[in-house]
Amino acid sequence: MSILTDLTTTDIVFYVFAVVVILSAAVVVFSKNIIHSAFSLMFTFFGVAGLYVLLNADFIAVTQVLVYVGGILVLLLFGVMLTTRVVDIDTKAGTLHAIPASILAALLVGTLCGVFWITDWVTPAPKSAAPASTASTIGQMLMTTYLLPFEVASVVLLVAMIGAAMIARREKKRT
Amino acid sequence: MTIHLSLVHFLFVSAVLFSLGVYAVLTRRNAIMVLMGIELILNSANINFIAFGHYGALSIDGQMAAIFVIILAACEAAVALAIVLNIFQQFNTVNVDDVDALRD
Amino acid sequence: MLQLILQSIGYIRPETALVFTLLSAIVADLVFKRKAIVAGIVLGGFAAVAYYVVDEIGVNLSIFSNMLAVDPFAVYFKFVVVTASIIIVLFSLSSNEVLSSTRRIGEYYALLVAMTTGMFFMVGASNLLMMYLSLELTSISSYLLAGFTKEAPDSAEASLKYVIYGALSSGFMLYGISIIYGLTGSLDLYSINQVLTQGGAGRLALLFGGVLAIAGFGYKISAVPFHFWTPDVYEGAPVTITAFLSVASKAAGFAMLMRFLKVGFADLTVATLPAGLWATVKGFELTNVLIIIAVLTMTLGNLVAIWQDNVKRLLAYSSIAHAGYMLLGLVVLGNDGYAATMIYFVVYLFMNLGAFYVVMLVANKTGSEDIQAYKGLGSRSPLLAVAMAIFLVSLTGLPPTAGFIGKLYLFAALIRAKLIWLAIVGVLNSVISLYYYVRIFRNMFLRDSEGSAEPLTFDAMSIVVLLVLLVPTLALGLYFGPLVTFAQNSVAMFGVR
Amino acid sequence: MNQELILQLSAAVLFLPLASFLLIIFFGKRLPRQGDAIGTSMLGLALLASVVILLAKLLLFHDEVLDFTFTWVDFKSVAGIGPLKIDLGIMIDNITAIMLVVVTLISFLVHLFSTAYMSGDVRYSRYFAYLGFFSFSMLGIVLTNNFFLMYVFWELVGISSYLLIGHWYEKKSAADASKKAFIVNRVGDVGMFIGINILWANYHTFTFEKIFAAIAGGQIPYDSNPWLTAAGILIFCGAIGKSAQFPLHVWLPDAMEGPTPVSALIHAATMVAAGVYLVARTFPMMTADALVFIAYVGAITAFISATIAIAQNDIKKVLAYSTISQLGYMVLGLGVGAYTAGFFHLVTHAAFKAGLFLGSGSVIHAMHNALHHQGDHHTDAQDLRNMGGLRKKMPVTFWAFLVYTLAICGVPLTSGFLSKDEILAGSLAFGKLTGQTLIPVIGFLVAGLTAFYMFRIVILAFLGDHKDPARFEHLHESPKAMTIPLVVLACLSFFAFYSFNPFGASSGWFFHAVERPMTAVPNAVAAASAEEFEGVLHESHVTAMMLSLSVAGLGILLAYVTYYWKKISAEKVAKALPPVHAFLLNKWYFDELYGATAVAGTVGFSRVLAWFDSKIIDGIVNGAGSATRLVSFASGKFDSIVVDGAVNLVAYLAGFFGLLFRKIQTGKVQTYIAFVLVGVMVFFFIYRIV
Amino acid sequence: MSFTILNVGILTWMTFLPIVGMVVVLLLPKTNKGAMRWTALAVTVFQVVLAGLIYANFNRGMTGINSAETMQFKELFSWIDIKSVAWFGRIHIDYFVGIDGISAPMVLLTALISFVAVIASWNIEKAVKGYFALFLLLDTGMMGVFVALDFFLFYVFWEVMLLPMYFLIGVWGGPRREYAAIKFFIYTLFGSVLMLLALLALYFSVTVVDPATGEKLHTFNMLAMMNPANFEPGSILSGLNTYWRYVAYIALFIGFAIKVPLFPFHTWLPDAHVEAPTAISVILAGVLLKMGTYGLMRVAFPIFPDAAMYYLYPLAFIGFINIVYGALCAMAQKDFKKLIAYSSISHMGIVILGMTAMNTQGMMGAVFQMFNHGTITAMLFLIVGVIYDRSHTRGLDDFGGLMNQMPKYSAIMVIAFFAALGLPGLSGFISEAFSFLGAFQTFRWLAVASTLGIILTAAYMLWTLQRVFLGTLPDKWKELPDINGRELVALVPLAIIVIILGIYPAPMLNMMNASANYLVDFVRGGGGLTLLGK
Repeated sequence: MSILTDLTTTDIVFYVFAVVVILSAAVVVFSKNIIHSAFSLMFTFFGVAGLYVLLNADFIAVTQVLVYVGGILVLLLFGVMLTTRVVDIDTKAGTLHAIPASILAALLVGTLCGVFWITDWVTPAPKSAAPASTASTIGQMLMTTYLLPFEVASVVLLVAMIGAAMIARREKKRT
Repeated sequence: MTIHLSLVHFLFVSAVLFSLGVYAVLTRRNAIMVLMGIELILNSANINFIAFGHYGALSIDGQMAAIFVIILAACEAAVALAIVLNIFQQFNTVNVDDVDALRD
Repeated sequence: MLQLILQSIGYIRPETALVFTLLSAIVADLVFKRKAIVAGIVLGGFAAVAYYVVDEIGVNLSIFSNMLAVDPFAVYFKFVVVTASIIIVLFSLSSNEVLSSTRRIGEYYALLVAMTTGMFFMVGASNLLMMYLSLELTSISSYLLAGFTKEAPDSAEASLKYVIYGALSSGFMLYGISIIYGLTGSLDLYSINQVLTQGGAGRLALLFGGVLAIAGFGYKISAVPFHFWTPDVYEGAPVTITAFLSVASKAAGFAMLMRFLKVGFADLTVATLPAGLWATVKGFELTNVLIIIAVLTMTLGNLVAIWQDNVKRLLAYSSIAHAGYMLLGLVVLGNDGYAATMIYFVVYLFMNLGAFYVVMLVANKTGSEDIQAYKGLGSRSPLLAVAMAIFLVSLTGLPPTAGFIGKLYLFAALIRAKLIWLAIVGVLNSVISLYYYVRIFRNMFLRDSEGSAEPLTFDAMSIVVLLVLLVPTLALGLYFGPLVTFAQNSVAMFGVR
Repeated sequence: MNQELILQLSAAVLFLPLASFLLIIFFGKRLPRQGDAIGTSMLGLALLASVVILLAKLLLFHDEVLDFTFTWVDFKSVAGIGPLKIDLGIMIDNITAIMLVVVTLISFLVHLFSTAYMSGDVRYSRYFAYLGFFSFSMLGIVLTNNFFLMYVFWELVGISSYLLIGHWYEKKSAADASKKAFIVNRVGDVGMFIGINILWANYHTFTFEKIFAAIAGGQIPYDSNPWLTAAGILIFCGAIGKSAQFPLHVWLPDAMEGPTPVSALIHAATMVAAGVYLVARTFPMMTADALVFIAYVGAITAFISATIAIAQNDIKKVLAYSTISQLGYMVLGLGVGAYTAGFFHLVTHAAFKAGLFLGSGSVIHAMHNALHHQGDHHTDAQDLRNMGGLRKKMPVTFWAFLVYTLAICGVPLTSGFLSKDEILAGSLAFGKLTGQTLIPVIGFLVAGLTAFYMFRIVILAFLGDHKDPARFEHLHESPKAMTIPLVVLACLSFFAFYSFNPFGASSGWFFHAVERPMTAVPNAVAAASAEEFEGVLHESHVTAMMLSLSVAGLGILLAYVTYYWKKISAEKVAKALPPVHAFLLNKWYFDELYGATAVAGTVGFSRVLAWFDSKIIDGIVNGAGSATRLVSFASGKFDSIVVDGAVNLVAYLAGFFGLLFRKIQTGKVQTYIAFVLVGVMVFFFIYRIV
Repeated sequence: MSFTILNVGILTWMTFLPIVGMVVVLLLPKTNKGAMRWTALAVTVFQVVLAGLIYANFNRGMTGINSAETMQFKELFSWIDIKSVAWFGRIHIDYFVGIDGISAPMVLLTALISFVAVIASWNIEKAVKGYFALFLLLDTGMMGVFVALDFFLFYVFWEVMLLPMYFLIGVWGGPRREYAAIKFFIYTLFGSVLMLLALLALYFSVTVVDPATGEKLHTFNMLAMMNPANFEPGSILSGLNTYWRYVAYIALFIGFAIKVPLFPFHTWLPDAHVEAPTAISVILAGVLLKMGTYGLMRVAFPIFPDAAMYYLYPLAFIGFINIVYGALCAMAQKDFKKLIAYSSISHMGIVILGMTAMNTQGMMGAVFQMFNHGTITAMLFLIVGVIYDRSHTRGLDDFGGLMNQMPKYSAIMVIAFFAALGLPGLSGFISEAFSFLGAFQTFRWLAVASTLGIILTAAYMLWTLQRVFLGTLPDKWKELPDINGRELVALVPLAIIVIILGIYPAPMLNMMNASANYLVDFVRGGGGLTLLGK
């Protein structure tokens, strides 16, 4: 118990978020029902956003919530609905070759953890006093150092927009 | 590893998330579930970026990278979903393993 | 800062021109009924781009805070990419597949331009984030283009596989980048190199991050075992896009990988090696991984190609094998090898596009990409058959075609670096490759047509395009001096000797 | 008459028959009488010239060697050797001059004989062309002064023999016999070729004189006397083949498939004697061991063939074996060191054996005509058992034949007596000198056997009654063109031509002209010197004569007892000793032995190899073997690809691994991703292991 | 010395005239088959005339081999010159052709055989344009290989032959032509890629000083490669008797051995020969096989004298196997053409045996045997072609008694057969004899063992002769016409050459004498006199 008593609030918050992230992600991955998965994914995103906050990345956290939950997740849900026939609700999408995949995934997580553990990361003392907000720094960076990626990202967005529309729209039957 | 919060804690979470994402991609038949798996992978990468940025006292680069990753994730999701919808129109299914006409 | 940015903007004229072309294409698509106008605009745009690329010859700069390098190396690959793009537009003008989807043709050209834009950034990117971004731009465009003929189930399937596979691969790569970032504290290749040269990174994590990053590159260049999407997507996608993917996107992927390796991992402080070879940073074991990948890639590509009956798919495997050959130039870890790969790319550009063009023309006329459709082609259309034969001979690497010169330089680089057993594997592979190329010869010349034996005729435009590809394939085999000089001059990357 | 002229004349002798060959082969069909007159007259001219040469040589240049040499190939200066060239040329010494006459004479007579014997043959003109070609080649052997040309002409007589034996090539037996003759000869020739190789490798010249001079000068091949012996024996291998010595004698009896005049010319008088001539030529380089070897080969040959001859019923076969036997004598003679006697026997034998063959030809011709007249195509015209009593119908032939027979049996007053006696005396001397007593024993035994089987022929063919009276009526003496040669040869079978002393040739011109040459080999390995030999020979001369006369007489007596008076039934003897009879009748089973070993072995081995080549070698490299078929079950396509397009080991492995690699291209994207993941993990862990 | 027509060297004319002919053939209208044939004939006749000029003007005293000064009819000008860029060295490739006593006989042979092959191709009716175009391209490749003195050029010509040959067998061949063609193609390519690697290794090891600029540069010049002083110290092939030198030699060896073909790389040959049309069999046996042995003499031996001497015995042993194995396999064949094909394997073994003797007689015997085998085997294949054209079968057991039915044909055949079995008086004998005489001095027992081949050759040749020409004529062949004028035009010149050279070989031997002597001295001196002297 002495270990537990050492826990700071930050630690506890981390563990809570970590558990939320992992559990909800597990639900996403393992759930038989695709709707459950989709909603569980929301918790994952929230959890990850929480972790960001812990890491003093408040702007990213907000962006995460906005884009992922507000955008991507909604998109995914639309996708689920559009591709699910009303009569024969095939939301219980099955799984494939789970055993080899489990072995692979286990091996992967083991390897990753091992590597992370062994590696001697260069970690100077964590910044105790973080700046109140990273938003302005990020804003500045976007207009200076990261100007080019920023512009490229805009092209990517444009392309994705045009392309998605092109692929997804229903064509009139050719005469 | 101490129980106290450190870089490795975050990395572990990221590793687990990454593996779960990979697992989803590998096993789920529904294409949309596969896409969810990919989102998990991207999220795990983002956790890395930000954690490294924070603990390494490196720079804001990590956070910048995370922003762009989020943007691209959105683009990718949009395009991928469009393609899945098209598949649904053509094949009447979104099961990835049913779409295997092109093979050796 | 502003000064720097303004100065930098001056050096992205080709990319700016591309984006401008992209926008013009979209607008033109909305405005004009005749879709050929869009093609014309795109062609004009590419011409302008080519002009600006020419303008960049001799520049050796890093711009946008080391995001992008404008150096001879990038310019060389920009030439390859823009040439391929122009040729693909010409292909598209006579492709039945593209022309039949009239309503989306504007988007088609727009996406083509977007993809080219992505590749232009890829060849110059010297920042991991920039690499990832440009890779994604290229990839997203190509997912969409692969599914362009979306009513065709094959095409739809190809795009689905491509997007899932691509997204996962780029996810892997991103994760790898994140680890490298964690180790070196930077996304900038120059800084990464600095850190690594000082030996300040965990070896194991670096290896893992490197392998994951290579998975991303490997996916782009179709290297085994990251190649799996290639045959399926190549087969399903419209032939113009297949050709484009096999040449331009591969070129861009290679350029990026080459820069990643040399700028990021070459220890240029070591001076004991012969000129032109460089040492790698301490603890970097990816050379051997690359050797394995190269051997696997060419061998698997060649062996499986033997079994293919669909010529497009056969060429897909052949292009995998060629990626393996080109990787041989990389593993030399020397300017020789880099120059050889670069020479190979120009050669490969003409011969591979040529082969795909013939496939397209045959498919246009016969509606089939099956090898059976080539029976009796020698008598039905001697020009086409002879052209195809020359392209295939060149792909095999026999003199006096350009393909021989490409292989010659690759093997020369290997021999010079004393990687002799690797060279032997390489040449044996080119023997194997003869098997499946010969199957096409055989059907064209040794067999009689099973169905119609009508002569096939083609319009002047097709023949001109064919000759545009054929002449360099032969000429570069006999007179390759300028190409070699150009490639050797272009090995120089910004910031490294 | 100077040397130049003699040499030019000898060149004319050499090329006249060649001219005959070329004229007849190209224009034969268009020439009158298909060119036989050309051939015969050319040989007549050659004969005249030869006689002139012989006389000139013996009278004017008795002890000189005439030589003409030219450079054929010049290798220029060669490192380690210096100037190197191949000189070819001709030389005329006494044995050459004698041989020229023998060859042209017999050849001329055979030409003459053939105009009658072969008349009406489908390939009449070609026959004469080949005769000309043979004469040319044979004269080449006689005239050459070096091993290279010797080998060249050696092969050329072989090929003309091949062509003539196979003259009636529609008959399978003839075609087979010609092939056998050539191949068996080639075996011997290869030995000779190797021998020549040894000499060339050591002396860098082919010329006899130079080689002998070098050996005499102490240059031994590879500085080792056994190599010198080996060289001698290998050169002698050529003689084994050509002179039908054991163990390569099997071709000669079969060669009787050729027209009978050919048998007379080639397979009795000249070509087969070439081996003896070769030994005589190379005598100076023969070591004692080599000579013993030669003597034994000769003795064994003589004995084996004599025994076989007893049991044969085909007249030509008997004569063939008798030829082999006599050749064995000659070789034996040379081997024991009775150089002059051996060569003398060659000359005398040429006359009477040619006569015997032509005589038998005459008989066969008559028999054949009679049978033809009767419309009988089944009875064998050559079988002794079908003959008898021919004396009455063919007196000229009979008397000539009898003279030859007496000569071959060594009855006094004949040439055969002179030569054979000398050989036997030599063998006796040899036995005394070396203790090799088996050689003289065989020599005398064979003399008895010879007398027995030769008189068997005479009795069965010419004496007694004819088996078929009807046929007997149709038998006629042969025409003049055939009988004249018989008479000429019969005359030549008397002693007077060679020596005026009917009981010893040693005082005649022949023995004066042909003397045993000085040996060139080192003393340590040389045979007994000529002087030493002569000494012993002189002692044994009378003994030998007595012995030989008695065994010959015994043989003749036995023949009369058995076949004329029929006191002993040959059939009963044969039945009493069935294995012996069968053994002899079947020629000691040599053909069967070679058939079962060398021929079947080679052919069988070649089949095995061919199978090996197409299945295993090709299979290993091609993968077209059983493994391929196994895999092709797995995929029907494999076979079509392998068979259609792409075959070899690479193809096989390529196909196999290609198939394997193909399997992972399942079309399911998630499988692909799994492989990617596996790839990443493997690439990572590969360095944990290595 | 040089010799030019219209300022273009005679060897360039020889080599590229067929290309001109090819263009003419391609431009002719499809229906005008006669003009195509005559064009091809004109080209080859012109080649023969040029060959005559070469023969007449050839200086028989000049050695050639490794010195440019004593190469004859040489032409040298820069083909590709890539200036030095940064850390990349200058790349210089010459168009360098010339002949010496080793290559001159081969050039004459190629001209002659090409001419004969055109005559033999006269009755080709299928896709005539393609046939003659490819044929002429092949002609260029063959000629080029024999005249090239720059390794790069040599290699280009070497490879240029592959594709025409593939099509000539594959399109105009027999029933299993596709199989045979691909087999030929793959085998030869396999060999040549190994050669390519050796070529590159040599390139990077050899430097010469450019007389114009004084800079050191790598070179593909074969003659420069023969000078050990030109090998850069520390380069991969520098030194003598090193591991990599042996590897490079073996790589070259395999490349050439496949062409010869040497056991166990020979299995492409029977198939290719059997399936190829007559004229192509003639080319294949008459010229292409010579390239293997020529390559060994021209490239492998003088550039790697140390390795050549080191592997002399194994190579000779392979020659021995070829002789005996080829002869035995030939004996078992039932197909006329296959038999001739295996006999080629046997006869090429003699070439190997002769050249490995490494003495004058052997080397000259080998070169002469190459020439003679070219003419004799060409005759044999033509003979098979004649009978196949008439009867459409090649089964040895299907025939018999043709001697009476086709007397003129049989006469030619007798000459060819006897020449093949090494009958004195015909050219084959002299070269075989010289080869053996040479070989015996170097490898006593091997030469003795190889003489077995002489017997076997006689056996299978005579057996074949008997089966086809002797005996009785089957009824079905009673109508076979005798050889016609066109076929005689192809065969008679060869027969005359075989006879003349058989009696008086000096005209040919004198051509090669100086070079052969020099080559032998060079290889012995360069490599392992000590090795062999034991």
